[in-house]
Parts: sequence; C-alpha cells; structure tokens
Amino acid sequence: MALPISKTKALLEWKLYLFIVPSMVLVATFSYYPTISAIYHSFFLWGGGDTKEFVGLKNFTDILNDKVFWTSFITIGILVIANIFRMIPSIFLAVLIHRLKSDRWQYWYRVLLVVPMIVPGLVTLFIWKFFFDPNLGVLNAALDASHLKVMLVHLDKFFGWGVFFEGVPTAWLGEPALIIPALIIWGFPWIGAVGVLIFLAGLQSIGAEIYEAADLDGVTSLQKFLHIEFPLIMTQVRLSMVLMLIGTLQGYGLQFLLLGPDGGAGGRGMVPGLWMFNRAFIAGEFGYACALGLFLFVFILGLTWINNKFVKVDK
Amino acid sequence: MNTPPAKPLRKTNDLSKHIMIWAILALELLPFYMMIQISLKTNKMFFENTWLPALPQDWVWKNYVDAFHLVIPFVANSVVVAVTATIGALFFSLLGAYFFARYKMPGGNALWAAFLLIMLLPGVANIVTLFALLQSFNLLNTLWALIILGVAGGQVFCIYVLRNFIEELPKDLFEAAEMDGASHLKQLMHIVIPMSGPIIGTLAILQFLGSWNDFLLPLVVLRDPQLFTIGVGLIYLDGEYVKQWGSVMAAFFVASLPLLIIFLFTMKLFVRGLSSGAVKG
Amino acid sequence: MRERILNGIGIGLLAICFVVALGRILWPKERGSTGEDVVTIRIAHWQLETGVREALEAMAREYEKLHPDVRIQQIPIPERIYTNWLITQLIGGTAPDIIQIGIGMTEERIARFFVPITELVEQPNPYNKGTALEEVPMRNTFFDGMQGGYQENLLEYYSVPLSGTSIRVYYNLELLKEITGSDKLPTSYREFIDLCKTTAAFAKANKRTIVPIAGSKYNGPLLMSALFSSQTQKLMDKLSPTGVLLSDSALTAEWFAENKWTPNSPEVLSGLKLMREVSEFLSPGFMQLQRDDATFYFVQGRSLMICSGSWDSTSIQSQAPFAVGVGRIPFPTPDDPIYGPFTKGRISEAGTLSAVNFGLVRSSANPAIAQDFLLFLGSQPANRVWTNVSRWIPSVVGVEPHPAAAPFQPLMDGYAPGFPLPNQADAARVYNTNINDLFGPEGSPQKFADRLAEGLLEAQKSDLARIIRSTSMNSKRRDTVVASLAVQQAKDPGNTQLAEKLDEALQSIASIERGYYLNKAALRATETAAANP
Amino acid sequence: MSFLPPRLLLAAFGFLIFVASVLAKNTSLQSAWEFAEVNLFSDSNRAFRELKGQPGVDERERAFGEAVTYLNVQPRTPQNIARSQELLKTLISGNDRYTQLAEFYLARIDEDYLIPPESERAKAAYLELLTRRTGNPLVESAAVRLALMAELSAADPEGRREALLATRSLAQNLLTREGRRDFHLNLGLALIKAGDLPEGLKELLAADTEGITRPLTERGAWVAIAETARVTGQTELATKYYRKFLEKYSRDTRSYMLEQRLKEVETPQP
Repeated sequence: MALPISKTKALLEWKLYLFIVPSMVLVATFSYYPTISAIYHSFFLWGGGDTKEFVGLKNFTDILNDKVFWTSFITIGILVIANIFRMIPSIFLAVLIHRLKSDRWQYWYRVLLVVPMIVPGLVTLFIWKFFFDPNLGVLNAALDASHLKVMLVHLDKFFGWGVFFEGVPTAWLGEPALIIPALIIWGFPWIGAVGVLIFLAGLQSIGAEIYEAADLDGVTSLQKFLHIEFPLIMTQVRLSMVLMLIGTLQGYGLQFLLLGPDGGAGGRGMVPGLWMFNRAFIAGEFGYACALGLFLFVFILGLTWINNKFVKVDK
Repeated sequence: MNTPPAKPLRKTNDLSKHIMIWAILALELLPFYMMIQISLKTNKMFFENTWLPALPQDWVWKNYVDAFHLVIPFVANSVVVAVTATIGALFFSLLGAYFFARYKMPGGNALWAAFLLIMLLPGVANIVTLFALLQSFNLLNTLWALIILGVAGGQVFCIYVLRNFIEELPKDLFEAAEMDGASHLKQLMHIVIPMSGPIIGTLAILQFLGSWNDFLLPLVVLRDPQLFTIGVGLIYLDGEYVKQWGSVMAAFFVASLPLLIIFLFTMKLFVRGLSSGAVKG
Repeated sequence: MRERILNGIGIGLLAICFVVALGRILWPKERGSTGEDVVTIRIAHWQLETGVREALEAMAREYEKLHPDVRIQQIPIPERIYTNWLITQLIGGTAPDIIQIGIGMTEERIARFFVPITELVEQPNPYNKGTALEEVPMRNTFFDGMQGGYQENLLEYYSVPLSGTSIRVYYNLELLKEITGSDKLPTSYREFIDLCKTTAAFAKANKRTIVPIAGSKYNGPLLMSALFSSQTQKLMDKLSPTGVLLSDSALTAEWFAENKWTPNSPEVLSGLKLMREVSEFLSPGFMQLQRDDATFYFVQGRSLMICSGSWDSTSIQSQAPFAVGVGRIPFPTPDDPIYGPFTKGRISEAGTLSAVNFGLVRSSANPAIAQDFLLFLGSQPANRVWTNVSRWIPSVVGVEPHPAAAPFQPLMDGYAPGFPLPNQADAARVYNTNINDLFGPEGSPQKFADRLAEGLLEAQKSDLARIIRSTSMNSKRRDTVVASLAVQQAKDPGNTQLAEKLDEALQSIASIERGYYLNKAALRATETAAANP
Repeated sequence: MSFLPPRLLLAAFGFLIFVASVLAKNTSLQSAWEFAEVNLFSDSNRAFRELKGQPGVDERERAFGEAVTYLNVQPRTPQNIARSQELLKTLISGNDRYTQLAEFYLARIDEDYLIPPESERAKAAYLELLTRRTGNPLVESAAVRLALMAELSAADPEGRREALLATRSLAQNLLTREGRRDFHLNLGLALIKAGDLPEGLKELLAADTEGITRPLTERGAWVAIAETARVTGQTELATKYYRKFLEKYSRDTRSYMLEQRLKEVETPQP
C-alpha cells in the first residue's frame, strides 16, 4: 500500500500533485463533462438538436411507468447470471494449462490464446450468424444429424412450448422463447483470452512444495483446485466479475447487431442499454434516454457498492 | 517477487489435458481459420464448400490484391492514431499511478474514488454531448480527436493496473533515491519504468488493440474518407448489400496483419507482462 | 538476449510504419490542386448498391467540367449506421453540404438543419436551358411533381429527387423454365400463389433445397405490406372524407380510436391472411435474416423469386449468373374468390414518390455553390447521366430510362392504396415484437390481430403524444418568425417581397395548426377509447 | 503552446468584453428582426435587450421584439415565458399596432406555451381581438385558431358541425384578404370532415375567390372542392375544378386518379 505521509511532509511534496493533474483534466473533460451534460439534459425534452424544453422531473416519472424498461431488467438479470457461469470455462482452461508438465507447451498455448484477439469482431459475428442460420446453419444441421431434433419435438409436444416442429427448421433468433438461450450459447467456449492469462498469472505463484504435499496426502484434483488454486485467484476472479457485471449491464452492441433496435421477436432480447439506444436514436427522445442512462448508472453504482461491501476478500 | 514457476511433479501423462485444451482452442481459433480459408475463395466456391479450404491451385489471389488497395490507406491512419494514443495514455497514466502509489497524499482517496466512478458511466446518451464538446474545441474531422479520446479513455484502466504494480515495488529503493535528492520525476524514470517493462508492454498492446478495433468513435468524429481508420473501413465492407465474401475476408485478414506482426515480435513481452501477476484485484 | 532482439525488431517495424503513415497524413497527395481557390462540396448518402456511387461520380465530373474551381466529394455511409452518423454530424455542424434525406430524419431535424427550397423550385431550373423543360418551374419537371421532396407537416419542399423507385418481383428465368417449362411470369395473385405451390412441390420431388421466394426481415415485408394495402382500399374510401386521396396517419389513428377499423375488421384480417399465405413460401425464419442474406440466396440460385426494390436491380443483374425476369407485384384482382371483395384492383404506382432525394444543409460552408450543384443534380441532362450509369429509373420528365431500368418505370394505371398498419416508433415495436404470432409455425392472422388489438391503442397514444410535441415545437418556432415578418411588413408596406413572405408564412401556419389539431383530435379519441375499452 | 503569463491573459479577456459591447451598439431594430426571421432567436433576443434605452429606438417595438423572441430562446424555460408575458403586459395600454400584437401573443402563450394551457382565456382573448376589427393580418389569423378550437370542442360530428357553423359570423370582422381566405379555407375543410359537405363547399369556394397564393395550399383546396362537388352532384362545378387542377398541376401523384374521376363526371351516366 502507499506510504502514509504526514500533513507537513505532504505540503513539502506539493509537486507530486502535478503528476495527477494531466490525467484529471483529461478525465474531467472527456468523461465527466458528457455525464454532467447528460444529467443536465435528463430534465429536458430534447431531440438532439438545440431546441429543448425544460420539463423538470417528467422524464424520471415517465421511467416509473415504462413497462419495457422494467421487463428489460429481467432479461439482463438472466444474462448476468449466465455470464457468471460463463466465466467457469476460462478458469478451467487456466487450471488445465497451469497443471501441464512441460513449460514449452504452456508458452505455446498462451500464444495460441492471444491469436483470436487480433481477429476483427465482425468475423466472429459472421461465423455465429452463420451458426444460427435456420437453413444452412450448423446448429440446425447438427440437431438434425444427431436426431436431437426429434427428441426436442417430442419434448415440445409434451411441455407445449410451441417452438420445435417436425420438418420446420428452428429460427433461433426469430422465436421469442429461444432468443435468450441463443444469446447465452453465443460465443460457445466462452473463453476470454485476457481472463485466462490473468488467472494463469495468479496460479503461477503457487509453490511446487504445496503440490508435493497435496500428492502425498492423496488429495484429488478437484480438492486441489478448491483448496489450493481457487483461493489464490479469488482476487482476479472478483475483478473480472465486477468488470463483467458492468460490461453486461451497460452493453447492447450484440443485441443491436443480432436482433435490431426492438430487441428481436417478442422484445425478449431487450436490455436496458438497448432501450436507451432505441429511445435516443429511434424515437428521438434524447432527454428521456439521458434520464434512463442516469438511472442505470445509479443502479450499477449500487450493485458494485454492495459487491465491494459483502464480497470481502482479504488481500 | 514471485517464486520460480512450480512444476507439479506427477506421473500421469498430460495427454487427457492436451486433448481438452486442443478441443477448446480449436473452437477459439475457428474464426481465424474461417477468415483465411474464405479469403481465398469466390462466392460460388464458398457457397459450394463452406467449411473446407479450397484446393491450392484455385486459390483466388485477386481478393488479396483488392484488399490491399482498399485497406492500406486505412491502416496508415490507424497506425498513427493507435500508436500516438497508446504512448499518450501510458505516459499520463504512469504519472497518475505514481501519484496514487507513492504516498497517501491528502485527497488521494477522493480522487481514486472519482476515477473508479468513471468505469460505471453508461455511454450511449452522451455520444451527442461528447460530439458537441469536440466541436467546441473544433477537433471534429481530425485524427487528433481520436487520439485525445483514446488517451482519455485509457486513463482509468492503466492507472488502476499501474498503481497496483508500483505499490508492489520495494519501498527502500524509493527511500534511497530520495536520500540523495532525486526528484519524483527522476525516481519515476530510474526506478519505476525500468522495472515495469512487461506490464507497460501489456498495457500498450491492450491500448493499441482497443483503438485499432474501435469503429463507433472514428465513424462519428471523422467525415472525410481519406481520414478513416481500419474500424470504419471494415464497416464499409460489411455495409455492402451484395458482399463478395472472399475479398471481405481478405480485407479483414490484411487489417489484422499489422497486429499479427507486432504480436509475433513482442509476444514474450506481452505474455510475461500478463503473467507477472501485476493485474490484481 | 533473443527476446531483446525480437522486441527491438517489433518496435522498430512499428516505428517505421508510424513515420511513413504520419508522412502520408501531413502531406496528403490530394487529387488535383487543393489551393485556396478550389471549393469542395461534399455530398453524403446511404445507397451502397452497385451503380449509385459510379453514377454520382459521373455527375460530379460533369459538374466539375462546368465549374473547374469546384471539387465534389462523395461520402457513402452504410445504411445500418447512417442515423447515428447523421445526427452527430448535423449537431456538430461538420455535416457535408448536401445530404440524402430519408432514414433517421424527423421533421424537427429537417426544419432545424436543412434549407427549405420551395421558392427555388417554383422557378425553372437554369441547367434545363436548351431543353424542352426550359420554361417549366423546376417542381414540375419531376414525374411526381416533386412530391417526394415535399415535407407534409413542414409544408415546404426540402429536397431534390434523383430517381423513382418501384417494388418488383425478380425471377430466376432458368429455374422458372426448369419448373414450369415456360418463362411466362404470373400476372395475378392466383397465378403467383399457384407458381409458389408448384415450386415447393418441385423442390420436394427433386430433393432440391429451393425456396419459392427468398425472404428477409427487409424483403418479406416489402412484398407483404404492398399486398396488405390492397385489402384496405375500399375501407379507406368508405371512411375518408372527400378531398383526402392520400392516407394520413392522423386520420387513420382517429378512425382506429373511434373503432371505425380494428385489427379484427374483415378487411384487415383478410390483409393479414394474405400476408400469412405468402409468408409460407418465403425462406424459413426469414424475419431473422438480413437483406443481404436474401439477395445472396437468390443470386446463388437457391430461390425462384425475390421481391425487392428497383434499387437492387443493378446489384442483382450484375451478380446473377442466370437470366433475370422482372415482374410487377401480383395483386389480387377484384374477382379473386378469397381476396376480391375488399380490393378495387391493382395499386397504381402514380403514388410512388420520387426518391433518392438530397437536401441542402444550413451549416454548409458555401451555400451558393452547394445550391447550384443541387440544381445541376436535378436537371434533365444530369438525370440522363444518372439513369444511364446507375441503371435506376430517372426522376426528371423526358429522360429515357436505361433499357435495364425500363421494367421498373412506375406504372400509372391502378387505384390508390389503402392505409397501412400504423408504423410510428411504438406502433412499429408492437408490430415487430409480435410478428412471430403471424409468421411463426403456430402463428395465425387471428392470433396476430388479437396481439395488435392489445398493444396498438397504448402504442398509438404515446406515438400521437410524441407527434403533437414535435409539431408544437415546430409551430412555436413559427410564432417568432411570423411576428418578425408582420412587424417588418407593417413598417415597410410598399415592399411586395416582404408582403409575399408574410402571406406565405400565414398560409403555412394555418395548415400546420390544422395538422396539429387533427393529431390532437386523434389523441383525444384514443384517450377516450383507452379509458373505456 | 507556451503558457501566457496570467496577467496578459486577464488583459486580453477584458479587451474582448469591451469589443463585444461596442459591436452590439450599432445593431439596429431591423437587424434584430432579421435575426429572428432566420431562426437565430438567441442572437435576436440579445440584440433587442442591448437596444434598451438606446437613443432613437422605438421602445414599444423593442419591448415587443424582446418579448416575442423570449418564446424561442433555447432552452425554453417557464421563467423565459413569464418574462415574455410581463413585457407583453406593459404594451397593452393604448391601441396601436403593438397593443394588438401583444394581446394576440398573450393569447398564444395561453393557448400553447403554458403547462397546463389556458384555452378558455385564449379563446376569449382571440374573440375580443377580432371584434375590434384590427385589420392586422397576423392578428386576424386568430379566426383560424377559433375555427380549429371549435372543431376540437365537441367529440361527436353533430356537435362539431354546430360549433363550426357558430364561428361563421367571425368572417365579417376580417378586413384583410389573407385573414378571410385562411379562415374560409380551414373552416371549409373542418366542415367537410364533420360531414357537412354543402356548407363546407361554400366556404372553400369563398376561400378560392379570395385567391390562394400558395401552390401547395391551392392544390389541396382545388382537390377538396372538385371531390365535394362531385359527391354532392354539382357535376359542372366538379368538372371545372378537375380541369383547373389537371391543367395547372399535371404532374401530381393524384393526377391519374383525378383524370379517372373527370371521365366519370364528364360523360353523363346513361
């Protein structure tokens, strides 16, 4: 931690404040100013141009009876929980690579992990849209080939989902009930290259002797993970969880590209961020979008505050 | 700082682990493979055989010729923006991180909280206000706007990571330097930077990647086509109504070529940086 | 050590790239001289279809020949991101001089950022000198009287149209011959549906993965909404007061609120039934597919037909390795057993508005030159270049369309379309999010009609409230303008130009207020309807 | 960029303020009105405020200018609207051009700017203004507003028809051609919508005789006249207006349909 410093010495070291000034100025003008202006505009009826009308708290009272906004929190809730489970493969891969004997392989796997990072996002989007294509897509072809589709059709009749039908290719992004599962399947092995490398870093600080002791007591590989490896990378896991939480709550890019501004069939893919985008750019209500943004900001602030308070992990 | 990497001494061979790792990596590398194999095909060839690469003799090199002509001007702009933004971001964040890490200065905690708060700010509604701000500085339609936004955007994450790193450095080094009257700037130059090679390398690459792939900001800020960066160029290709998938993928590959080259050379630095455990909670 | 060398090379390479790139930017080798005397006029649009950029380039070169001191720069922007790009450029004041008006354009933005050209188009176009249209006011030189460039609620002309548009069905003639033995295109809806059925049977029998009509969330609705509006023709005649020959969203909303039509009225149900029947022959899951997926299907010979606009003709003709036939949308005829009773017959394309229209931006650095270029764009000679290079239909009278564009010429014979289903922001959301109940495997017209009945009234309330707010903002802006004109005219009675301006302003305000009160009446009716269902 | 010593910066700033105020001095009322005419409301408002107390400036015109521009200074806030009302109230005494305009705009504020609107007060003000036969075209546009309010007053068509017919008497207060024309046109369209075709047609014809100068408005009026005449069986009136329309506006999206209608009307049905 930073060295404590007495008041008097701090005055002597005033030059140190000069170090933080440039960053503060940059952040104040390009991050804080737009937010303050967004807060200012959330009290106006504003179409993005410069004609605006003061309407006081009307935008905020409108939020209360904005049904679409509230139902979008259900979808985002499911996605957040799903994203927590989607962190498991990254940890699993990190542990796998860590436990390899040869150093050579460990290095080359790290290199291979980084390669997907340089491929433009549009390519991955193309592949996944291809994956979900009802007619020539991989998912439907695989389901048909493996006769899983037949089983699904029976299940559908039994439970009455009204989603899977004999001979009708399933429109994964066209069917309201399938939109959330499709969003979760998206990016299947769910490997975050940076995440895996960070976890690997955490695992490296485990000394060889701990493993020897564990082998002697005949500890199974699962217990080894739970008692040795996992506690050590807890801090990294919590950090990436917080970043994931913020990213998911604010994010709408994938939904927009895949499902369009209305959140796809049945509006099931609607998430708060996408609704903010819809109100601003489709309905032209920028003031209202600012109010939504402010509400979302306070909501995420609350969540991260709770997270820091109750998920205490000693360093 | 960290004990030599432990090698778990176990007899069972790692075959099962290798298989699982290769299975996962195969899926991760699928987009990379598809990009390359499609880039050598015409639409007709791609359509007949989507997944397997075409036979070498009928590879369509014309796709790459078109791609180079289209993408090269964008690459030049992107290189200028990405490099300058990365250098600027790291320079200022190093200074900032040093301030937080060196002493618990009065007001330090308040500033730190202010910095963390920025990560939570939702973006969409204030693109319009950000734009009006750039307009008041008449930075619009210039690469400078992208550079400054890149530098400002990178501050929070870089300071967060660098602060942890500098705090881990042994304190006595700083006290010794202070004894013989070294100013804070000298301490930063002679102690912090030499020791934080890998972490700075990592942050540099992440920053570079960030501004290389970004397309919303350049699209909103730039108006003249000759200033467009890679991200915007690729959106054009994706915007065509009847797409020649071959040349589209070839352009994507050419766009990621500079990244590939830089990675190949600085790979060790990057992997060690990420693995140096500096990125902590 | 090896690592240090590798890093050195890497950083070195990057440094070289950086220096070369920086050099390229600081001393750009601009085409032609970019000295102080050359004025650059920028023109932005979203038509990335094949042919358009080439046509605009050709017209720009023609104009540059006439005016060597002007350079025209074209800025094409993909459709998906045109709205975001447009709003920020307009607000930022860095917008190009001339912009295509259409996507993402609300009346308030047009009034705020674009220059009304009503006076300009009342006089003949100087660039039509030496043609038959030399004396004709510019407004009258376009096939639709420039209705396409006219803003309903602002009561001003704001843009010059370059092209006409029409919706057509494209046919893969080779496949058609293979399936039906002849290349005769269906003319009526009955023949069209029978062709779809034979195609589906043919595909099943020969195990060919062929789809009768290539569909997407863009192409599907194009065909179906045209067919739908044939079913509300007679209903609209019955409801609309005389003198209103064009569908008006405020009137449709008021009729809906007063239960004069509901999603369950027979005409609307029949329209939905028509859409459902056609959707069964579209590619499965078409509501999830994008526009380019459908074109890709058709061009690869995976579907017999595709319904799209004339704007796709050049792209399709140049990509398709087979001969392409073009036919009119097969509307049900009055004697059609199922869909006959509600329709007056095929829909006239006289109502087709001229399109691809460009407006003049207020913040343009040199408005005079930009306006001159806009006049040039709308002239007969320029329009001839347009149709011959882009192969799209011309918008100016007396210009022969390129042979490839001929089948797309709007066909005047026919009747006015009926009103479409409401498509304002929130009504469209109700429509889009429940569309699966119409086209889905278990969907049906009745089910979708019930969904609409549930959500449409509420959505219409918020849409009407939004329209009223934006018209009110527009009418308030006029209050100060007309006050200034009134005082100036009173102080200088002799000035006829001022008197005409005041006279014009008073008439346009009277009509705007009428539209404002029509929407208010519709909103009141909707509120009373919502209050007691 | 080199850092200017603070003292020099302060001096430069002071000088700038001085130059701005000098520049404003020679703006005249005319330039202030021109700003307003081209939607530059904030500049116009500032110009009017700076002209306060200047020699040779007609204070009543200046005050009216300031009041009217406050209506569109951005952002539009209740305080600005209140300032506009106060200024307009100072002009009510006397009976010159600015008194009439001030009363008209006070009514306009009641009608559209106040939240919630004071429609009754606005209606009464418009009525009173019209009976004073001001002969000012802008003030006479109040008649159109009264007609529109009447149309909205009743929910059922019958009630609407009566309310509209009641406003007919306003016509004799209108001394200007523009006032009469716009009133007859909008009253006619409203009556047709409420279902009273014969009376509506009379009003439209009255508007046409006054002379509609705006092509866009003229087209709508002629189509309405021709169609209503056809439906009410006045075939030669319908033929006259169909021909008038097709001759002047041959290239309109409605021309094809009107040609069809003309054929129906010309050849007397057997």
